[in-house]
Amino acid sequence: VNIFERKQEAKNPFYRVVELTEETEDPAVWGKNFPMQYDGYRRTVDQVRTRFGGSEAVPRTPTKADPRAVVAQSRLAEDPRLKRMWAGYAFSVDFREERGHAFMLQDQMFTERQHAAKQPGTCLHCHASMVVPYRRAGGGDLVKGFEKLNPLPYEEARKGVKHPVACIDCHDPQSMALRVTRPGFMEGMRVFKASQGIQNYDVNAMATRQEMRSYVCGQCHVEYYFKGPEKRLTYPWHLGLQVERITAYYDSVGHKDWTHAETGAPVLKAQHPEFEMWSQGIHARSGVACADCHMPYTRVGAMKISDHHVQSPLLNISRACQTCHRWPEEELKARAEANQERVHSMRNEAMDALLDLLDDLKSAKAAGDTLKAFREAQQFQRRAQFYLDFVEAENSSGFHAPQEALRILGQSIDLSRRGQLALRPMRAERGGR
Amino acid sequence: VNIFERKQEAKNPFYRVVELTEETEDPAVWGKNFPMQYDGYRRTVDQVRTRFGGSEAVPRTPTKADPRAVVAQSRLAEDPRLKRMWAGYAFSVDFREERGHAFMLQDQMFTERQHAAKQPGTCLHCHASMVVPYRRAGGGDLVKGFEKLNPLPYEEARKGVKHPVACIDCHDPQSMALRVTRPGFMEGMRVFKASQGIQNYDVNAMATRQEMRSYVCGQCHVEYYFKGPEKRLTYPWHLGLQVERITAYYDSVGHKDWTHAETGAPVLKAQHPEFEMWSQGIHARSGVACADCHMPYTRVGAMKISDHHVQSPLLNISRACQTCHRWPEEELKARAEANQERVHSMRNEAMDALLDLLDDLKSAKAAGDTLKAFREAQQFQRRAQFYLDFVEAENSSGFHAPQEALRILGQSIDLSRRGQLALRPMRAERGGR
Amino acid sequence: MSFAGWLIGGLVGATFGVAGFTFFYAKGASYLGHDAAACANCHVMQAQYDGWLQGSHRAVAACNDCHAPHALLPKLTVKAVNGFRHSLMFTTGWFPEPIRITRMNRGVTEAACRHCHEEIVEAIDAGTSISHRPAARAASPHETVPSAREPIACIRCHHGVGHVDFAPLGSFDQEASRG
Ligand code: HEC
Ligand code: HEC
Ligand code: HEC
Ligand code: HEC
Ligand code: HEC
Ligand code: HEC
Ligand code: HEC
Ligand code: HEC
Ligand code: HEC
Ligand code: HEC
Ligand code: HEC
Ligand code: HEC
Ligand code: HEC
Ligand code: HEC
Ligand SMILES: [Ca+2]
Ligand SMILES: [Ca+2]
Repeated sequence: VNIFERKQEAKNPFYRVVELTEETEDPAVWGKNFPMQYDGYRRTVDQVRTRFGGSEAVPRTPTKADPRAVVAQSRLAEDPRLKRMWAGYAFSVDFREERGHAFMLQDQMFTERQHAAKQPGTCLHCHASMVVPYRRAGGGDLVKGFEKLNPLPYEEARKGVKHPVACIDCHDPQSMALRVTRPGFMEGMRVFKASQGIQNYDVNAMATRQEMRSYVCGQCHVEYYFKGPEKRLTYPWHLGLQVERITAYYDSVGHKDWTHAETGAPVLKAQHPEFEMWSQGIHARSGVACADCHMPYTRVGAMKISDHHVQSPLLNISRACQTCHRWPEEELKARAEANQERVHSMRNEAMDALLDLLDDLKSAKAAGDTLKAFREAQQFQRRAQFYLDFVEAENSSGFHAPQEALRILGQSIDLSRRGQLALRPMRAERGGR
Repeated sequence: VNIFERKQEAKNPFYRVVELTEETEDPAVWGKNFPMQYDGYRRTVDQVRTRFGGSEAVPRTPTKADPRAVVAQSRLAEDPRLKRMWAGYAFSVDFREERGHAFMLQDQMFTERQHAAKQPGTCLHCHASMVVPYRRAGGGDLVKGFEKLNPLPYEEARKGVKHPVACIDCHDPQSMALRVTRPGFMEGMRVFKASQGIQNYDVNAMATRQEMRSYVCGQCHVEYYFKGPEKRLTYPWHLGLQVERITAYYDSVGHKDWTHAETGAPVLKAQHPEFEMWSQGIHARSGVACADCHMPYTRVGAMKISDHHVQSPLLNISRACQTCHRWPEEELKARAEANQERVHSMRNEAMDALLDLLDDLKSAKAAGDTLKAFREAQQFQRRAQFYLDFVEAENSSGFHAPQEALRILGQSIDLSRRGQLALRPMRAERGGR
Repeated sequence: MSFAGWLIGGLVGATFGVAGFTFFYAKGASYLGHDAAACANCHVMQAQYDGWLQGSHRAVAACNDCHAPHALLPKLTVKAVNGFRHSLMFTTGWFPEPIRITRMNRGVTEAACRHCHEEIVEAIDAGTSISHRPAARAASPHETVPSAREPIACIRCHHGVGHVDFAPLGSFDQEASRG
């Protein structure tokens, strides 16, 4: 416990070896000034599995089309029911457990979803370091560049994109202050705050530091869709962040992601709504930010820095949880997993209910049932499926907001069953036997 | 729970004005030694309503049959759907919001359920000070007295019962240590612990002090039934405390509380499973006892005592919650109510689903549907209804274990809907149109 | 504790922070004990006193190291305010329970943390100092850079350091003995 030695080592934590500018894209260069953060950042290549998260390193023989020697386990293999839920959509072809940031660009480039459908430049918004490419394309203007790249074919837009998310995407090169650099989130927050009566919200100017510790993540860990022929990346928060509000928004603009291959229903795909789910939980309500758990402070010599090895907090419980919760590591792990198990088992029941509805819709189609009841049942499928997917696609397996996740799944079950009932009149309603 | 306050409390001076023995039944006498606790105890006559709890004082004109000038609001009036859920059972006649301990004896004596059905002496176990009456009836033996009074008609058993729960029911008159005096709980804990591999569990000898701070309440705030012609009070914990285990136990002994008047299903009534629900929550897991929230330590002059005004903690947030949670009162209230609202709204959906099933069963009965499907649907009703009632009858509106309550309600919805589906074959299954 | 006691503490803390620490650290036991005891004179401070005894800082910081500013003048003012407030409330008994730290004093403790831990936490406040702003704005004409962001509160994560804190942040008391 000698605080003096520490103080000596600690003199001026920032050795400004190189000058960082808005053109400095390569994290290795930033790493010269901030070697400890850079070391952590590079460790996002690690693959370790937890009960419900992390990821498993699955070796594969590289091909010309897909040079990856290691991928994450296939979620479709783990639960084939997903293929039926997504029948007719690219996700039914290839969907894997997500892994560390280091892989984001290659995993997007080589997912078979790229062949199953033609993907737009918009995809890059969340899978690469885009500050420099957007600015370049927009002649210095980030948003203009964003609008320029969105409609391009993925392959074309990708030219000149070099890195996965990098320092420059979250930090101001001069002050190192956190900043939001993603147009999708800036606009998403603007429409969301407007729905709460706050006009012209500017996240970079108005957010507190603690909020920024979540907002930098909210740039990408959110539900989204591509709007119109411009393929503009849009976060559906115009009416609010809860699943009901998001569904209401999609209905209001008549959006569907695809037509379900088995039933012909106009369905929606939910994608990683971590930010939305977190916002409904007790931790968000208590002011706990994404970075508090996923980038906890860690001591390196006489200094304390944010662990840039972004990963499952359950792989780092002592730092991620124990400063706030004085329970033993094992107990904290057990608590998190208990929450996840409750959600996971209800998620399985909701999945069964949905598949029962798909069966009924198919056999009703075969029997050529009355249009009215059939349309009704398709609408039930649309909602039941989106609600279930909202929890399924949320990567904390419910931990971010267990009560909200269970509430949503309860609704999903009710919707699937009511869809079935719409196709099964009581004998009385059918008129005698 | 704050150990230090306990230590202080132990230092409290203690004036033995009167000698207390196992015959001292009257709390007023105990009050001579412990005036502060006695004052709190007497305040349980207060009636204040909270968003979901407390109770409302409803004036009425006393009659010879029911001399009460004030009662609590009727839950049947608040939600008439309850009458259909309980069709054919005494609860459909009179069911009110529960209120303070001071009323327990009179509310039991004068509820119309007494006329709707002939009630046994067993009822008294949880509505009066029974240590002296049981001992007297058993010739000094508590359990013998319990067995003697159970089968008697209520009116007869009630002779010689003078007070609502009193000091002697929770305290040893010599040491003032907490103690369990209810045979129902002693036996309930014995079978429950046995299911966990702990044989001959003796609650008074083996429970820790912190556990006793919940067990004294668990003597009464639990699910129960009357076993056999001896009307022995039994807590259905033989397979565990979770709703699935309790249902499994009832099925294994083929128990039903009554036959549903609308559908003829052999159904069950859940009653105030506060102890069971609490045991599934994060607070119980964290070692938080009933008394920590419902009888928080309170400063009287220079002393800290347990507030014997047992009531809704939301009427006493600073002492009940803020010792552990550093949030403002308003925020804590909002958090508790947010949990309760989620549960309450899902409870309403589960109630609608159940009533839909009742409708289908009725019309199927009318249409004279095949026995097999009908029997199946009745079984679905039995479970769906008990699960719903388990949350409905639990008096914290889900606060004691929000995730568990939501999980149970999700199941209940699924069960009700599947009951309906059992009665509604798809056209295919029916064979053409 | 005596006015002289506060004076020494204050002076030391004010003039040379580091040496100030050695001072506490060396004679810790006696000095700390004295200060703490003074506060614990009031039974209503007992819980916090006991909590401090079990806390991680018992050996390195006493009440006033966290609850009195580390500069002489403000320190005396705060002591005056608190001294008055406490004795008044103590004698009248008019105070809310459980006792909760006031905004002003929370600010005092927060500053105390930084005073002793300046170096180790310097890194985590990167990007929060005003000095960086203008440069930053100039360099990026196209986005507005965060206005100086408030530093992050230590006790949001470490609020058990001064006083062992029971649930929700502590392991609960498993007394085996009953009665
Ligand atoms: C209170 C702590 C906490 C906060 C705050 C938090 N998370 Fe999490 N997060 C977790 C835990 C615990 C898991 C589950 C990890 C597991 O199952 O291994 C998780 C899982 C995840 C996963 C999946 C990780 C994996 O291993 O597969 C992602 C992605 C994620 N969180 C992103 C976020 C984002 C974005 C935010 C803020 C909007 C956030 N988290 C806020 C604790 C937290
Ligand atoms: C530029 C977009 C972007 C930003 C900003 C971003 N993420 Fe991610 N994150 C991703 C992508 C894409 C993946 C999946 C990578 C893959 O599977 O190849 C991912 C994966 C993760 C994982 C899963 C790791 C695992 O082992 O499964 C966690 C946890 C996570 N992110 C948390 C965060 C947190 C916390 C922040 C903010 C501090 C954040 N992310 C910011 C895009 C982003
Ligand atoms: C709004 C941000 C965002 C956009 C836009 C986005 N992604 Fe992602 N992507 C993520 C995040 C966050 C993850 C990690 C969490 C997860 O896997 O659910 C991810 C994970 C992935 C993964 C790895 C897991 C998996 O699904 O197999 C692939 C592949 C992927 N995205 C491909 C794409 C493609 C193709 C597009 C364009 C059609 C796209 N992404 C658009 C944010 C985004
Ligand atoms: C996905 C977002 C993200 C990326 C990418 C990122 N950081 Fe950070 N960084 C954060 C967050 C969040 C903090 C905490 C800031 C705060 O508390 O205000 C942080 C803090 C820092 C700090 C301040 C000291 C500390 O550790 O808390 C430095 C220096 C830093 N990062 C350097 C880097 C470097 C160098 C890179 C690239 C190798 C990088 N960051 C990449 C999110 C990111
Ligand atoms: C910065 C503080 C902080 C961090 C970090 C944090 N928590 Fe929490 N946690 C809280 C607060 C505050 C609550 C709400 C209860 C309360 O007010 O005490 C809470 C509640 C909980 C609950 C009970 C609510 C529920 O959903 O069951 C669990 C379990 C929990 N946290 C687990 C974790 C785990 C696991 C981690 C690490 C991955 C973690 N927490 C990280 C502050 C934190
Ligand atoms: C962590 C705090 C906490 C613990 C522990 C706790 N309760 Fe509660 N209890 C509450 C709250 C909050 C409510 C809701 C009160 C309201 O809605 O007004 C409640 C409601 C109740 C009610 C209904 C009260 C009313 O006003 O109608 C009863 C009865 C009850 N609890 C009994 C128990 C029993 C028995 C235990 C232990 C087995 C227990 N409680 C443990 C906090 C707690
Ligand atoms: C001898 C049985 C018995 C014991 C022991 C008992 N209760 Fe009760 N409790 C009752 C009954 C019966 C009622 C309802 C009285 C009525 O409505 O007339 C009740 C009512 C309550 C209420 C509702 C008050 C309101 O305003 O709605 C709370 C809260 C409560 N009890 C908590 C507790 C706690 C905490 C303990 C243990 C410290 C406890 N009870 C011990 C039988 C008991
Ligand atoms: C195992 C303990 C126990 C037994 C046995 C018991 N009660 Fe209760 N009773 C309670 C508790 C606890 C409450 C308060 C919680 C509630 O109302 O749900 C209560 C509340 C009541 C109330 C007030 C609320 C209402 O339902 O209107 C009445 C009346 C009542 N009981 C009558 C009876 C009758 C009649 C019997 C016998 C058939 C009986 N009780 C047997 C524990 C018990
Ligand atoms: C429903 C149960 C119950 C009843 C009835 C009851 N008490 Fe208590 N009493 C408790 C609990 C629980 C404690 C806390 C004991 C502990 O912490 O170990 C307690 C503690 C006490 C204490 C110890 C000092 C303190 O306040 O913590 C005294 C003295 C006491 N009660 C007196 C009485 C008197 C006198 C009556 C009757 C007027 C009474 N009790 C009725 C449950 C009860
Ligand atoms: C290492 C720093 C530190 C030391 C030493 C310390 N305290 Fe504190 N004390 C704190 C902090 C921090 C808080 C506020 C906790 C919070 O707001 O979460 C606090 C709060 C308090 C409170 C208000 C009660 C509360 O929980 O808000 C009292 C009273 C108190 N301290 C008295 C004392 C006394 C008496 C001593 C010496 C025996 C002492 N403190 C020593 C840091 C300290
Ligand atoms: C004269 C008796 C007495 C003495 C001596 C005393 N206190 Fe207090 N203290 C109180 C009372 C009474 C309260 C509650 C009043 C309140 O909430 O402000 C209190 C509250 C506090 C609080 C929380 C409320 C606030 O003002 O922030 C702190 C911190 C505190 N004391 C610290 C100390 C320290 C440090 C010492 C020793 C230098 C000390 N006390 C000595 C009686 C005393
Ligand atoms: C009088 C100087 C002093 C003050 C004031 C002080 N500390 Fe410390 N603190 C120390 C010393 C010395 C150590 C032990 C040596 C070390 O680990 O650096 C320490 C250790 C710690 C530790 C590591 C041990 C643990 O408890 O986990 C944390 C965290 C910490 N302090 C936080 C704080 C916070 C937060 C505050 C303000 C509420 C604070 N300190 C106030 C001197 C101080
Ligand atoms: C978001 C949560 C968080 C906040 C805010 C925070 N810390 Fe920490 N702090 C941590 C974690 C986690 C560690 C443990 C790092 C490790 O063990 O590697 C830590 C470690 C420390 C240590 C070193 C403990 C040791 O190992 O010796 C000190 C000292 C400390 N913090 C003081 C502070 C001070 C002073 C502040 C306010 C300026 C502060 N902390 C703010 C989370 C936080
Ligand atoms: C003796 C300590 C204690 C008391 C008293 C207490 N709590 Fe808690 N509470 C906890 C603990 C421990 C957790 C679990 C989270 C953690 O470990 O930090 C928790 C969690 C919570 C949560 C988050 C979990 C959830 O279900 O959403 C809420 C909300 C909460 N408490 C509200 C209350 C309210 C309201 C009261 C008063 C009626 C209360 N608590 C009384 C210790 C306590
Ligand atoms: Ca993963
Ligand atoms: Ca009540």
